[in-house]
Amino acid sequence: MDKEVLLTLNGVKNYFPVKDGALSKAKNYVKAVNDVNLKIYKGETLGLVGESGCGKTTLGKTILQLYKATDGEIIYNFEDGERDLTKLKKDEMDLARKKIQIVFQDPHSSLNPSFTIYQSLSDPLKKFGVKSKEERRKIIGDLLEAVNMRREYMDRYPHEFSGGQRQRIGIARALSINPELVICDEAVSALDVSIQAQVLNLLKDLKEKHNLTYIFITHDLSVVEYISDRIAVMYLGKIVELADAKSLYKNTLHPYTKALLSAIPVADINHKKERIVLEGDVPSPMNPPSGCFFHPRCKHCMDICKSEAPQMKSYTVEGKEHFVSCHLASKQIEEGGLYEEAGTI
Amino acid sequence: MDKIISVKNLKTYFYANNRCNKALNGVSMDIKRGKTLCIVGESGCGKSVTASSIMQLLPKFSRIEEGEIIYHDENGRDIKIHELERNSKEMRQLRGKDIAMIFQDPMTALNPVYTIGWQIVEMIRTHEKISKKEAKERALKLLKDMGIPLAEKRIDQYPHEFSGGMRQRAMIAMAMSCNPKVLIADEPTTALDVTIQAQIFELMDKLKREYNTAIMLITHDMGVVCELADDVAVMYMGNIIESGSAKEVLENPSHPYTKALLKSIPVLGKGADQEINPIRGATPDPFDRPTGCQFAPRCDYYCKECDEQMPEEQLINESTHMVRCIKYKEVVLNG
Amino acid sequence: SSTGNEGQSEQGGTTKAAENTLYTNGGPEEFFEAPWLNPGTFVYNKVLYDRLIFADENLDPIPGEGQLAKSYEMSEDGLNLKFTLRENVFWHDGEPITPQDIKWSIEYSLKTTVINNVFANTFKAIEGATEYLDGKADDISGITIDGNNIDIKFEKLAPDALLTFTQFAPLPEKHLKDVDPVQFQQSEFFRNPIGSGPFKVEEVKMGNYTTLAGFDKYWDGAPTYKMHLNPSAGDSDPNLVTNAKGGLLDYSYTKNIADVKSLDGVEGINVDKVDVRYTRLFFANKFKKKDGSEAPLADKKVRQAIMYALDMDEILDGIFDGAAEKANSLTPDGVDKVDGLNNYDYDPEKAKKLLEEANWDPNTELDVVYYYDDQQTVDLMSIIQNYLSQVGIKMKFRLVEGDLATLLWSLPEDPVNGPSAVDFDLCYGATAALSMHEYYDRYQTGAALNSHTPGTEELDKLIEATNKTIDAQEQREAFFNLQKYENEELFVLPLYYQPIYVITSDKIQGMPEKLGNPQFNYKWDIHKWTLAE
Amino acid sequence: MFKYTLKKILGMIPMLFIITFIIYFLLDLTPGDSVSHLMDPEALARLSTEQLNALREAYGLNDGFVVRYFKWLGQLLQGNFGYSSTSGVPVIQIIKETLPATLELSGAALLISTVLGSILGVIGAIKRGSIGDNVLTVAGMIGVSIPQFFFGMVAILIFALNLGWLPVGGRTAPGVVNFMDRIEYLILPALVLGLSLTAGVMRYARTSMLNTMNKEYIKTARSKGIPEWKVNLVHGFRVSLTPVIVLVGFRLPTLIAGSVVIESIFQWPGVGNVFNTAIRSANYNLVMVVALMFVAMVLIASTLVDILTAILDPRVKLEG
Amino acid sequence: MDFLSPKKRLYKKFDKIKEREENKTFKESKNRSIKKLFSNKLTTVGLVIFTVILLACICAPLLTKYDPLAVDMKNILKPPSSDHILGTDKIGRDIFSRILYGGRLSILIGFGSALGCSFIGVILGCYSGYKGGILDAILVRISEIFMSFPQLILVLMLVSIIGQSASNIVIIFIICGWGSVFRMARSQILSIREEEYVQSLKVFGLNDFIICYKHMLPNIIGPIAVNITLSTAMFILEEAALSFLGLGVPLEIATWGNILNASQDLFTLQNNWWMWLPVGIVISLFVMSINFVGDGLRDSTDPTSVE
Ligand SMILES: Nc1ncnc2c1ncn2[C@@H]1O[C@H](COP(=O)(O)OP(=O)(O)OP(=O)(O)O)[C@@H](O)[C@H]1O
Ligand SMILES: Nc1ncnc2c1ncn2[C@@H]1O[C@H](COP(=O)(O)OP(=O)(O)OP(=O)(O)O)[C@@H](O)[C@H]1O
Ligand SMILES: [Mg+2]
Ligand SMILES: [Mg+2]
Repeated sequence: MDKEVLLTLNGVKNYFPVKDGALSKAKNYVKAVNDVNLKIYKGETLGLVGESGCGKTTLGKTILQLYKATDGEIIYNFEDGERDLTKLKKDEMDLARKKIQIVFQDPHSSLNPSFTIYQSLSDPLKKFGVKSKEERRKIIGDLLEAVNMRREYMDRYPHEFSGGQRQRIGIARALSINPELVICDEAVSALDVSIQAQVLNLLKDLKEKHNLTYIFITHDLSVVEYISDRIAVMYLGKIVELADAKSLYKNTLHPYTKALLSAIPVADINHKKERIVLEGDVPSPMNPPSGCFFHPRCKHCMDICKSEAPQMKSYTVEGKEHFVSCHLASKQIEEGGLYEEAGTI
Repeated sequence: MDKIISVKNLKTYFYANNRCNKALNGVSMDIKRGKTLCIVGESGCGKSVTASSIMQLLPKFSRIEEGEIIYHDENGRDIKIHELERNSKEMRQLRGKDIAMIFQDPMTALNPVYTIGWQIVEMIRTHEKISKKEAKERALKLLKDMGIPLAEKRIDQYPHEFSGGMRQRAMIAMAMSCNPKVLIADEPTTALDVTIQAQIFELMDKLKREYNTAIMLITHDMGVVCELADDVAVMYMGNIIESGSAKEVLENPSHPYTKALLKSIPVLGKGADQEINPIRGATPDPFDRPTGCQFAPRCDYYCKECDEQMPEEQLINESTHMVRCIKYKEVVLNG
Repeated sequence: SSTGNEGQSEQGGTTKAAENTLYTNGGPEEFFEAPWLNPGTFVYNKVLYDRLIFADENLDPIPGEGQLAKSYEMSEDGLNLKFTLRENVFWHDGEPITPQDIKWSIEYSLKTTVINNVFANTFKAIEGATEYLDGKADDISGITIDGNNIDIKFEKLAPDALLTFTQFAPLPEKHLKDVDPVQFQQSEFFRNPIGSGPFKVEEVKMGNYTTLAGFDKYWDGAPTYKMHLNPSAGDSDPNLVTNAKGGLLDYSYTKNIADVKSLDGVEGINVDKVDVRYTRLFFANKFKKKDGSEAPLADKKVRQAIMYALDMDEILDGIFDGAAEKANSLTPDGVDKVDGLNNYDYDPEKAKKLLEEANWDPNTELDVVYYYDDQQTVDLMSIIQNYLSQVGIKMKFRLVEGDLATLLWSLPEDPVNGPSAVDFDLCYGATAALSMHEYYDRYQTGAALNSHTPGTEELDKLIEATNKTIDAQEQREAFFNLQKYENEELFVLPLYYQPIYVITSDKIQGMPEKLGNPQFNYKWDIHKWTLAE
Repeated sequence: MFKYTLKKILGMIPMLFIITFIIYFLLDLTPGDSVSHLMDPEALARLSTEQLNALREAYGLNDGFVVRYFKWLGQLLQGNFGYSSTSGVPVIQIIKETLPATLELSGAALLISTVLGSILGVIGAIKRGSIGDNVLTVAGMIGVSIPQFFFGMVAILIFALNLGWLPVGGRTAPGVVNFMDRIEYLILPALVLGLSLTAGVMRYARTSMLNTMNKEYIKTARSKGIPEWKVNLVHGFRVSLTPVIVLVGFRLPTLIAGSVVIESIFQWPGVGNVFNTAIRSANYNLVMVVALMFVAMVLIASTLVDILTAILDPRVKLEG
Repeated sequence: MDFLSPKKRLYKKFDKIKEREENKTFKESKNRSIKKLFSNKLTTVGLVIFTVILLACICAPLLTKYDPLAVDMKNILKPPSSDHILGTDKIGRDIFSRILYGGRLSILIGFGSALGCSFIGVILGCYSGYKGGILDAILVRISEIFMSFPQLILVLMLVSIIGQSASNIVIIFIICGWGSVFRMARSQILSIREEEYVQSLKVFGLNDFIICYKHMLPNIIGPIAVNITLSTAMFILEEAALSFLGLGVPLEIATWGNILNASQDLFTLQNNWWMWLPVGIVISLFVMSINFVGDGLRDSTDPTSVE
């Protein structure tokens, strides 16, 4: 592969214990992230889509070490070599923290309501070595300008800003310590359509300017398609399909992705398509179905799907790498010889 | 007569916190029998207030200042909703029986301490004098119709035992229980996942076809409009700035706002190559509204006259396509 | 006694008093107090038990016929006392009262912890009592029974012997003989005691009320009415006034002047003042302090200065409305007190002069303690502090709580030279005396409770003299000498005498003309009273 | 439901255990012991050392703290609550005699405050902003601001002394046997205690009702066309009831504290009075057991509240 | 007072607001909370009463020439006159001066206890709520134990253990009262723990104490302030109740509770009204004013409250 890998996830799992009292023992687990393998290349935007509760946010927070991974490795490629973030000591972690940042969803809770923008942004800078106040003010001013806002705004309180502006401040905060990887967790979902575009375009620009890598988490396929290079589709804590943005749309392999794509209303009056309506609800991540997690809702469900979990396999489709974990896809591919197999991830 | 509800020059103001918020400032529209009217617009533009005004469900500190809301009942009578007292008997008879409503968040819209069945039965027995048993049977049938599996068991469960999609189905079942002529749906799927949203829309489509119910669907998703709407009304800051049949409005957006809106959203399938253009500026403060055209400060076609007053409603080419912009011709030309 | 208050009729409450029932207070809250410690504080103890002999309202034994004793006889030398028991006396359970019950009661009482000091002193003087107490004998050899007669032989003179038997209530051996004397008060018996008096327990609602009914086998005829006792402590009943105004109080007594004032003008309620042996005083600690320093009050001039510095008349006028009398000795005014004692009338100049003579250091702060947690005491302390500061004596005052016996009455190891085993300089307290001896015996060298007065030969001799005779006149003379010494030396600082107020309603008929101390037993013939409707 | 209840009750036990230890420990720290409070200090000072020791021994005061604690606890577990050290009466008997009085008073006060408080609160919420609501709000404020005993004294002054309508205190009198006869004794203390608690309940009920009335499902209910009173009662009040009940449960400690004060003003022969005297006379056993009983009452009340909430609010999970 | 129907009255108000809005004559205050605070009439009244009483107590020496402890046996139980505005008590002390000086201590006890409770409760509650885990579980249990005692019962027991004095009362109140503040602070912190700005600080790896006390604490100050005011009121009442039971501050020290306690007997109650009525009213008024202010504060800091 010519592209440089920035982050590798190997069998990452995150289970949340379900308990009824603080001191009692856990009986059940919410398997929020259930064995995720992923490579993120330097400079790309990886879209992560899936329905509510499928574990997108948890995965993002696990990468950031906000949650301790239950299992698996999260290997980050530092200048001086690769290291597993889950095994870093507290002080070593600071280095990683400088590299990975996050932009949150909710413009209302992403800024401390009782602090000015400067006050909110100044402590992280202080921590990462900017000692003098003037310098911090300058950096924050520059950041605000970088997100198309005025320097003076740094002394205002969050309630004086609109949702879009706050979101931009959130982005500025994420960029304040020059990270390499930014995780955008539903960064535009809470915004009105008219403002969504501002933020999307800003993110695109900043990526170019600062040479960033994005993990773009959303449930809006149109948005993810617009901004991402590659898209990973998650279902119940697992990645079911991962491919180049265009080819995911054109050559959808997984039945879930297909249903998802067809369920999305398209803002084009002339766009006519057949709607695939999935039966039933997303099962609870506390006790996911056996075999392929999707089988109870899948039209093409086969016997094997009920018992055996499909492996994530890599194929080359129209010259692009395309991962999918589905028995049917494997079968079709083998029968049809459409695509060739290229090993696992 | 194909109109079932007509709203003319409706003005609804809010008086909370000692301030006056002119949430609706002259809204006119018609809901047609058996058709779906989609109202789109960004958050806070007054979509929900329009719905609440029609249902007379406005909060205490608000008032319909002007305008009329007329319900054309089956016998050809016109009921002037705006003249009815909020909780008068006539109004209550309309609610639920003739006009039903479902809300955005099915989590909070159902009373948590009563079973689903109880809540549906309550609705039925409010409007029809039938026994509890009959009502319950009807509720059961409705739930089955709405595609709720194991309805016999589910009917005695509490809302929290339902998933989001199920709850919304139950809400719809309740709304449909008295065969209303109009169903007002205020963002019924915003809180739901896309795959569930598809299920709900499928259901609503079916209802429209089977019962000839008129639907007023409030949304802010242009995609939903494209898929479901017969008619569209685009709202901005308390006015409907453009309306007409879906085809008319979406193919030939004639208001700068509609046009900009359509350009600002990524369309699935077009990928990274498409260009999306944000609308300049931000939605104005509702307490500090522009004097004239509400969209003027953000408009590319802005001219001085725009500041004078909100433009009158104009019909394009004698059709049903209405627009409120003095420069709409220019907009259409550029489009 | 109705002055002021425009005679507004106050008849609180709708509760109608039950018919032919005398309402009083001091009823049991958790249990009936045993009658041997405070023989007459609670009305029930006076009416549930008979004593051997009668006292008059001055607590002098009435010669001749007694209560349980048909007759009694004291030998000339005071060492032999003989009772003849009535034949027709019964316990409330219907059993006859026997001389053995009397003997047993005396013996048993000595082993309990709740026995009045006067009783104990008398009983300990009986021949064989020491052996009995030491466990060397099973009974007291000096008490012998002969038919209906009880003979008591004293080993040494018991000056209060007759007084003791006017107050000491024998109890039925049958019901108590198996009770551990240490747990005597806690025994089941005192949940519903069986006595010998004109009234017997009828219904007990602990903490609520208790009713007593006439005992129909009473030797002098059963009373014609019932008694209803409301709970609360003897002389400080917080509900006294409300009850009295509500018509639920026919007989009671109080020391609380505020109560008395509140009752002023209440229709149908009479308040009578009774002088009693109750003296409020400062115990003055004259022992060296624990750190070896001299006690601030060691010099009698300082003590005298304090007496001169207090305008007791004004104080008593102020907070007692004149209801208390200035004291110049432990002994209250009356036949038992010598004339011509120094009154220490208010004279701040003299006080200052005395202090100067005593080289009083104005930085010394007196540590004054008190153990009554009522408002009046605090007020009094504040006033005294105020007066003392005017002559240049600083004082602080504090409430002592907890183990008072240790905190206040611990004896110094060396009863002559100290150092003191307790911390206070002055302790505000009271002495209520059944017998005059109780006032002074405690100041003997090394006597129990004498935590504050170093022993001197002179004082010891003076006290000794009062105990040497049973002759009333001789005793009186000895007390006079003692009082003179006390008045000059001020080994305690007497403050005032507090009378008791007896509250009665118009309902009661047949009360004795002269009221005695309501906290002790005297011949008041309660069983002959009647109640008007 | 049974399992849930059982679990709640079992959960209380370690708590009670710790609390017994704390109380016992605290009492051990009080100056003086039961012997020193048992007797007049002067009489005590006259006792010989042997007598004193015998006395201490008889009360088991000569053992070490831990020994005494476990002895006591052991007895307690065998159902022996010990004896009052001042009177020697079995503690259980004292409680038996006084608890009904306290329960009667607290029960009445609880009833008054809950019923009156909820009704007024709900009226206030429904008529929010009206003159009536404002008057209620101010009255409620005044209600929580007046010291309870001050209120009680003034009530006695007015209703018992000046007007003579009601007795000044006590719970019963000879010849008074049934509850109806006793009720005149109960009225004043129960009203004083109840009213002083009403304000709190009222304010809470009002807030709770307002909260509920802002909920989306109230709008749903209105959209169904049901009459306004039904919306208020069936949908609004029914839901706001749960937090009010929780509050009432949490108010129990206040109620108990209040009854200590009120019982002392009105000579009400209840547990509060017993506690008050017991603590002054260092009556260890009694204080221990009464305090423990109060704590248990609080714990039981909170458990009851939990269970009641579970009944009233189906969202509360019963198992798990 | 007009006799319009409620609806008409409401509409009249609407018209007024609309007119103001159209003429743009409304006053826009910068801080909405403060504006809201003052727009509440009761709060304003409360604030005025509170300030008057508080200032009067603080400036006691300026307002009265009498020493609250000065005994004057010549002037006992004098009814109010020009000499003694509120008369004198049983030992001739000036009641007005006692109320003022007593207020100092009562307020100090109330406020000190409330502040102490809040300090401990907030310090522990914030950290416990933020960190969670075992520490949290243990602290919650401890607070539960403290809170399952009826407060007065615990207070009575503690008073009899450590004795009666003003500072002891404060200590006891703190011991008994921290639990509820702890609970409140903890639940408040819990409610903002998942807010995204907190998460973002965690992402930066900032020190827990900085996140918790510097960034999160200011956001829950509102409810805490409300709590401090309301518990001040509660503690003042509780001190009075303790005094009533004779277990409060030593009787010789003037506090509102003790002054009232000194006139408990019915005689005084019926005959010397000046000994109890003024002080009773002052306590009630002061407590009420604090409650008004606290309530107003609560409404103004609670973003969900409308009107
Ligand atoms: N802190 C937590 N403790 C316990 N369970 C959690 C926690 N956080 C998330 N979960 C559970 O893990 C699952 C995945 O949650 P997650 O927030 O990652 O989903 P998501 O894909 O981000 O959903 P959304 O689109 O709604 O944001 C959900 O079932 C959720 O309930
Ligand atoms: N209960 C209310 N009290 C005061 N103002 C209100 C109330 N409800 C709505 N408004 C105001 O009315 C205006 C229109 O609100 P509305 O709820 O109709 O918007 P919307 O178009 O439904 O937005 P959304 O898409 O967010 O639901 C807004 O300015 C809003 O602030
Ligand atoms: Mg998420
Ligand atoms: Mg809306």
